[in-house]
Amino acid sequence: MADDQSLLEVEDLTTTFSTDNGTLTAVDGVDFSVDTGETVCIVGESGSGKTVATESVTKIIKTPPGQIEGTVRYKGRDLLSLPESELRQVRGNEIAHIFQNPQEAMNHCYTVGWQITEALQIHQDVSDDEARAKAVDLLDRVGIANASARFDDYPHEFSGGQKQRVMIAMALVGDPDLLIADEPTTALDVTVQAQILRLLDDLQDEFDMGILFVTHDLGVVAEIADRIVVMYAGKVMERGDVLDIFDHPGHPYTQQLLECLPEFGATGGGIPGTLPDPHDPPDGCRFAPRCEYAEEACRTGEQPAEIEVALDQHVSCVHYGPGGNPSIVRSEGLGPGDESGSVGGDSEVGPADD
Amino acid sequence: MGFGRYLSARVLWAGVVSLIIVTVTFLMLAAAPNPAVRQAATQAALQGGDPAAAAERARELRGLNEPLHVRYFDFIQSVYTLDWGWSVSRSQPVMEAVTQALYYTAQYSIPWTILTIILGPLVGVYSAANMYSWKDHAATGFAFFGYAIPNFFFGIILLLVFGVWLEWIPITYNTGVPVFSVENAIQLAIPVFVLVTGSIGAVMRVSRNESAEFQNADFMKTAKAKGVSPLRAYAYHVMRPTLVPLSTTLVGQLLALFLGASLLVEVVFAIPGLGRLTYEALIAQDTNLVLGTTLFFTFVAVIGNLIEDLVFTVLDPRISYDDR
Amino acid sequence: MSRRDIEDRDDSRHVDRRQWLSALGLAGAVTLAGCSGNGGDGGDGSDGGDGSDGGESLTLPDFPEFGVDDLYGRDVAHTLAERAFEESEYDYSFDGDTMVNPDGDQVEINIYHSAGQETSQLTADFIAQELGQNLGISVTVEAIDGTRFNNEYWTQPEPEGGTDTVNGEEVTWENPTPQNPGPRSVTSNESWDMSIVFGLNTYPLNPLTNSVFFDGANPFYNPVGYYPQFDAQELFSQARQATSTDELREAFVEIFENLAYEQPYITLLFSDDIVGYNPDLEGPIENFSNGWDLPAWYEGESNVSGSYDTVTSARFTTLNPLFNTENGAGEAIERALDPAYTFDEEQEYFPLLYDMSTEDGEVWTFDIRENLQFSEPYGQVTAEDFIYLVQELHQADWAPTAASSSWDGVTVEQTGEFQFQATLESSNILWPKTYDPTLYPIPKDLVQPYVEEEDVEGLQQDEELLELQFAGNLGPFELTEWNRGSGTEYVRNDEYYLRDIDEGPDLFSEGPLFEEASISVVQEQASRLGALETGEADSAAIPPEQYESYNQNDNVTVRQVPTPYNTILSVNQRANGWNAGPGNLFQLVPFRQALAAAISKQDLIDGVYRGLASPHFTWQPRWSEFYPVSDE
Amino acid sequence: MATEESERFDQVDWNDLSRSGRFDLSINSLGMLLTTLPLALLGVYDWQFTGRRTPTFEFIGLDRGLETIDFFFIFTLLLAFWYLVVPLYQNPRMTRYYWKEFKRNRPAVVSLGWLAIVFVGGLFGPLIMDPPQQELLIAYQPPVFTSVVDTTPATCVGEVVSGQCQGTWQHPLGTTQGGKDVFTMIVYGMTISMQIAFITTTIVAVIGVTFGTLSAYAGGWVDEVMMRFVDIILSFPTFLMFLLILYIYGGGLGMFIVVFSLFAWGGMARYVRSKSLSISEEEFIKASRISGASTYQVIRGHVVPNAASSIITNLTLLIPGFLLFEAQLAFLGIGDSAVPSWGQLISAGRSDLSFAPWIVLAPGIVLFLTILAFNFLGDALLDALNPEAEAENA
Repeated sequence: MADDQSLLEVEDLTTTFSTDNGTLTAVDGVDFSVDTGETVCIVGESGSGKTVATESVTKIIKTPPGQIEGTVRYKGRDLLSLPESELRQVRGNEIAHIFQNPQEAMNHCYTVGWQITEALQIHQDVSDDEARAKAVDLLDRVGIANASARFDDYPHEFSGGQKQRVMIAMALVGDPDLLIADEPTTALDVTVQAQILRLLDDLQDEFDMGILFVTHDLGVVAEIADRIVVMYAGKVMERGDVLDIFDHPGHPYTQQLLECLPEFGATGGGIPGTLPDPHDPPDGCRFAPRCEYAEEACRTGEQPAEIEVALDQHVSCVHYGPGGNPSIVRSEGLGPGDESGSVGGDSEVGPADD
Repeated sequence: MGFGRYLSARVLWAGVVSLIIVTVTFLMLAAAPNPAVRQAATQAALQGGDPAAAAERARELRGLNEPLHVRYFDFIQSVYTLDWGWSVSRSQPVMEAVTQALYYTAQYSIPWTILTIILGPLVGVYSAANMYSWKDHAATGFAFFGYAIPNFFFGIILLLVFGVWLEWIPITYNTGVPVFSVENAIQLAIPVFVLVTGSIGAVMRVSRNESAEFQNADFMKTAKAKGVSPLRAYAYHVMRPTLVPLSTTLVGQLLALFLGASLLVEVVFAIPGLGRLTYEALIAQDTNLVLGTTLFFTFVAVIGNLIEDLVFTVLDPRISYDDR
Repeated sequence: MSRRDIEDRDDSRHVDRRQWLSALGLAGAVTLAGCSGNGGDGGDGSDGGDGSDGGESLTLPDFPEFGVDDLYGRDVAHTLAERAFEESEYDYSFDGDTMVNPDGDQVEINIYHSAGQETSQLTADFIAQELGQNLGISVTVEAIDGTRFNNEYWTQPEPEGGTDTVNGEEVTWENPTPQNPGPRSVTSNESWDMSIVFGLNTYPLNPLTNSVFFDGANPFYNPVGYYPQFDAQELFSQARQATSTDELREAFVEIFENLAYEQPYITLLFSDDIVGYNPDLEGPIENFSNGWDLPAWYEGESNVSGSYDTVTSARFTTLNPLFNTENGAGEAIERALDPAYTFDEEQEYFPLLYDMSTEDGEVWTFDIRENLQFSEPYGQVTAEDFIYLVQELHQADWAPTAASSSWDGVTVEQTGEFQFQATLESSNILWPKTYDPTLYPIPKDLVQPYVEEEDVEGLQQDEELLELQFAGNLGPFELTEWNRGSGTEYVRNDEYYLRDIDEGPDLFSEGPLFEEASISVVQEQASRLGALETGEADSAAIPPEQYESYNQNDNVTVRQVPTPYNTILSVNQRANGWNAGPGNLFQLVPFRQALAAAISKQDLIDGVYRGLASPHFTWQPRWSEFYPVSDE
Repeated sequence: MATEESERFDQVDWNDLSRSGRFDLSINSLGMLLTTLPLALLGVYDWQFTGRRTPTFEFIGLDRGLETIDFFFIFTLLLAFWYLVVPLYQNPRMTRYYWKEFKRNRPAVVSLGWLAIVFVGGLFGPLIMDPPQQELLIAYQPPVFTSVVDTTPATCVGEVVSGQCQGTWQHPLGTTQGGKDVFTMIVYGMTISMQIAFITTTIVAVIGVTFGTLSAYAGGWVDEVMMRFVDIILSFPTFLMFLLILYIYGGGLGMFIVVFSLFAWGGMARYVRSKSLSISEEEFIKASRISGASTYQVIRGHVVPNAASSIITNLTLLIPGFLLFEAQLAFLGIGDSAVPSWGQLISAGRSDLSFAPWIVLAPGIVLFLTILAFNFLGDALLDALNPEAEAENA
């Protein structure tokens, strides 16, 4: 799937925030890429830095207190070094965002029509009528019935699922090439969730977009992802093809994440322990304090470098590195993965309806 | 329920409220002794007549011997026919006294209101946009200063400094200068400044806190992701929702200040406006004028509240007319 | 009618006869008659009694000067108070330094002062302190608004009248007044003990007027319920018989000695008016008649230029000359409409509109100038206008004009086109000095419609009267605007009749010497003083504590003008006074003397008035020619 | 993250607190009762047995009388102690949390310090300092370290250096036109300010909370009528009404407090009502209703505690308004000039501003600082009790 030139290439992305209690590193040297037409999922627990990572791409987090370093190459341009005014041309026009909570993400004082056409009118020289026509068309496409009448309704007059559809319309109005969707379905009812996912899938084909999808729900991942990036405490633990990783999760963290899925025989306990303090991350592997295979080597130095354990599957774990013994991890970790690997792999239905 | 019905319901209610307030005022004044009666008694005594009989005559003349409800209905009738009687302490019709005073009050309260309404939210949003920077602290400090310093205290000190020491402004208010003239602007500058510092603080604080909430709202992120420039984002996405909660407090606060602070400022700066008119009417026990000014302020307050309600309803699309 | 071009003072309130009409007591000082001679006060005030050591041996002189020298202090006060205790049927006594009532509790009474008036509050605090120290009385100081005090504590809107035994005689209150509603048992709405809210006029120019206060037990004005123990009625009627000033003076010595002895009100002091002027202003004098010759005043050079601007603290209620009772408004009226006569700096009668003459003090002839013109269409001022005014308005029952009481019992008749005569019920050689026979000229044709309808409200609300549009050439200035909130503005009256008269200063022929004039109402004292200092105003009153600093200020010339308005401590001798126990000690002469002896007049004057006042012992200021101690 | 936790702190602790108050007489109510009893007895004694002007404590030789207003003041202090201070002590965890949130706001900490000074000064100052005495001879003394032309004071207490009267420590803030010590008057003014602050807020809180919760729980047309009544109260041109009432019926401090409180509770009632409505929608209230708790118990146990923090904040922001109003009325000469409030001092000294500015400036600045402090404090409480806005942008 990977082309020579990815649509979006993120390298060594580091985002820090200065706070009263010192510097907080939310994203720490992350690499990933998204190709046209491809869906990449960033997964991880709450607070693992996935949202910050995606919002760093177009610099929509507040700077200061935030500070972003690294390279974000979009169609060959380094977004992070672009001046703000040019960056604004990219936002909404070429790269669009959808946020987690459609209720909050829309301004309650304006009609949905106004909010959809806003991006269009900023970026393109269109008349009110044209903008309206396009917005109504989009509303129709995302499945809002009686779109031309509802154009003038206010957000509070829509249901939650409808709002998210409106948000999608709002994102698509500028014909973006990359859609960044930050947990767009989390706040929604499961049946609605499935509809939205299907809608996104359809639209991706239609608009030929890359989608960077953030979620903590592996069921969703299984349903839509082409590739996934597993993040933990600001670091990438593992990334690669969704099937590969579901079949052979390399990193202990990935393994434990997958174990939480009912299909993998989850016991409901979740991963023991909590996320490390982002102000003062542990030495060595971030996951070491919670990792059952952690050794002395895991607790010193930096996060281990990524190792390509299989084709296009990168893992950041001491045990795969030089002098490490992958079998420590694999032997026990593979158990559930092996037995039910096909489930994860075939799954188009996923756990969406549990 | 449509807007029209909502509007008429609100107006009707405003009428009821003003009627109640007017009634309370009437009863309060009815309970107080009428100075005119006393005056008549003294007069009679001076001429060797019978003061008690003269007092009785005076009461009759003013209809004070009528039962309370008769007087009340007469009074209500005159209120709504705008025939507010003769002001004894100023020797002019009450209506004329009120209009005359309003002329002077308007000269400083219109610029004051406009400045407050425009500057308050602007500075508030600006302050919120630069939250915790020195700009924010300076603006907040200014707001608190203006809010906390008693208007009359500030007024007399500024008058001392700019009027007596520096002689930049005249000390006695000159009613003779044209409304739109440099002299008028100079003599009104300090009163307007004092009032604006007093009122802007509250407006600013509300708009700062509210807009702080909105500028961190998800929809601001949405806007940014859409490529909206920061200026446009503040102008459209922050200012607009800030106006909603602001509208609920703004009118009330301005009204409270209108009565309280303006009276003191008028006393300090010797402006013959409504505040002083009211105060002097009370001191002189000029019943008609007291009622007249009370009525006026009541109408202003009721209309202000009405406007507040309407503005709020118009500004916030989430409010439907039958909620309120 | 007023002749004093200053605003009313900030300190205590003064009630003058004219003001009773308004029954508001708010407007402050109103003027009365001129005074013949204010020199001759050389006495140094220390004359005191003999046995001054206190103790039972204390004897009081005929004219006791309480509150100074020997007649001040704890011992004197105690001695006098003990005399009162003996006279009282209740068992009051001293327990050490503390005065106790029959129950053995400390005597506690209250004193009211005018709210918001500094001098008044300071004085009240001082009195409380002195009475505490020298008599062991605990005094609570309370502030009250003047109008409220007048309405609830001082007057009774529906006087009841009644009878009482006074000095063994049955006395009947047949015509009770709000200010003297009846015998002591008739009381005001609220009970009170002591007050310095109101000061009163002492009428130094015409002390006969004092009969309204002290003419027996039931005079016109007696809110405190004072019963004289001397034969006041007899003494006053003797005084009325007098045909010369000397006879008058003699008759009054006894009255004023008695008043000094009995202390119906505890007399404290006369404060001077301190007035600051623009130093370029020529004209102001340090005399009670200050301002009588305003048309001859000028700024800098003696030609017509500039503007004469003054500031005042109180708004004008009305400028209708028929109904005005306020001093400040009187001044505003007189800028545009001369009163009939005035008193010059020698305090001699000076005719403006008419001259007055008499043979016997009973029949007075009024000669009207022949160059007086109303505005069109009212034509020349004639005797007919004045006769009509007196007979149809001042003497009419239906019209409560301000001058009604002045013309009670006076018969007027026209004796020529520009002459009329007035006959008094009894002779009064000081009649002009009462200001009673002064009249504002009002056109007959203007008021006639109202007279025919007996329309009081119409008369009060008439635009022409209110705005003085009829004034013609009768005043130095023409009123151009009366802004109810901010004051009056005038322009020079080029036709002013005074330019063509023979008497008075030469400059009258040019007068007035200002192009314009204005009176601005400024409530804040600080603002008034600021306006004076910066030259925005040409004159303003100065509080005593700032006398020194303005005296040294080059931008201001300060004048000290003596006044006849006193500061007194009124003690409530009615049934609702003295709330400290049974009986009412205030009714006892020795007790009032004790109070007077317990308050140091000099300390009060030095402390509160910065020495700019004189002590007050009887109902006359020292400069009055009727002051009982003359300097032979 | 931290946000959610802290919010839970808030609720859980208040619930614990209220639960103990629901089933038996809590230590707070017991304490309140025990301390109010002697006060009430003293009040009855004062009212019935001592003379109108006899000091209450004459029987133990103390020459200081208690006025009606003092009794109310002490009562409100007891209320504040048992229901504000003691609960903070009883819940150290919560107290620590609030304190941590609060002390991040430095101006607010300074403000609290200033208010503590005013409070302590107002409470104990009059007990240890003699009331300001008029001494006409020492009028217009300048404050310490300053000097004025020696013609200004009647006689100069300090040294006269080249025609300038120097201030002394005897009168650190100078004296008034009556020779009263400005510092002493300011301390006495603290008492007045504290009385106004505590009593009015108590009355406003009691009426507002009762009215608001009753309205919320009654619902239906009762609610409608009650809220319309609040509308009317809020529509009154309040300042004018004060003037009218105080003018017609005369105004002491007590009248001021009563009139003011009676017009000021409208906003509080509205606020409490909406708060009660939203709280009563919450699950735990529904649960306790189902489990048979009476309306009173629900209000007392859940609504009031949950709204308490916001109510306190609201009241804190109301106080400066009261103080300002008092000063304004004093300035107009409508208040009782025998009450030694700051406003009266400013009002009395305003004519002397040009040559004796300390008489106005000293109380003016103290008033300004106090109002400022209440505002800062209110703002900080707002932040401390509602940390969401703060935490999110960190």
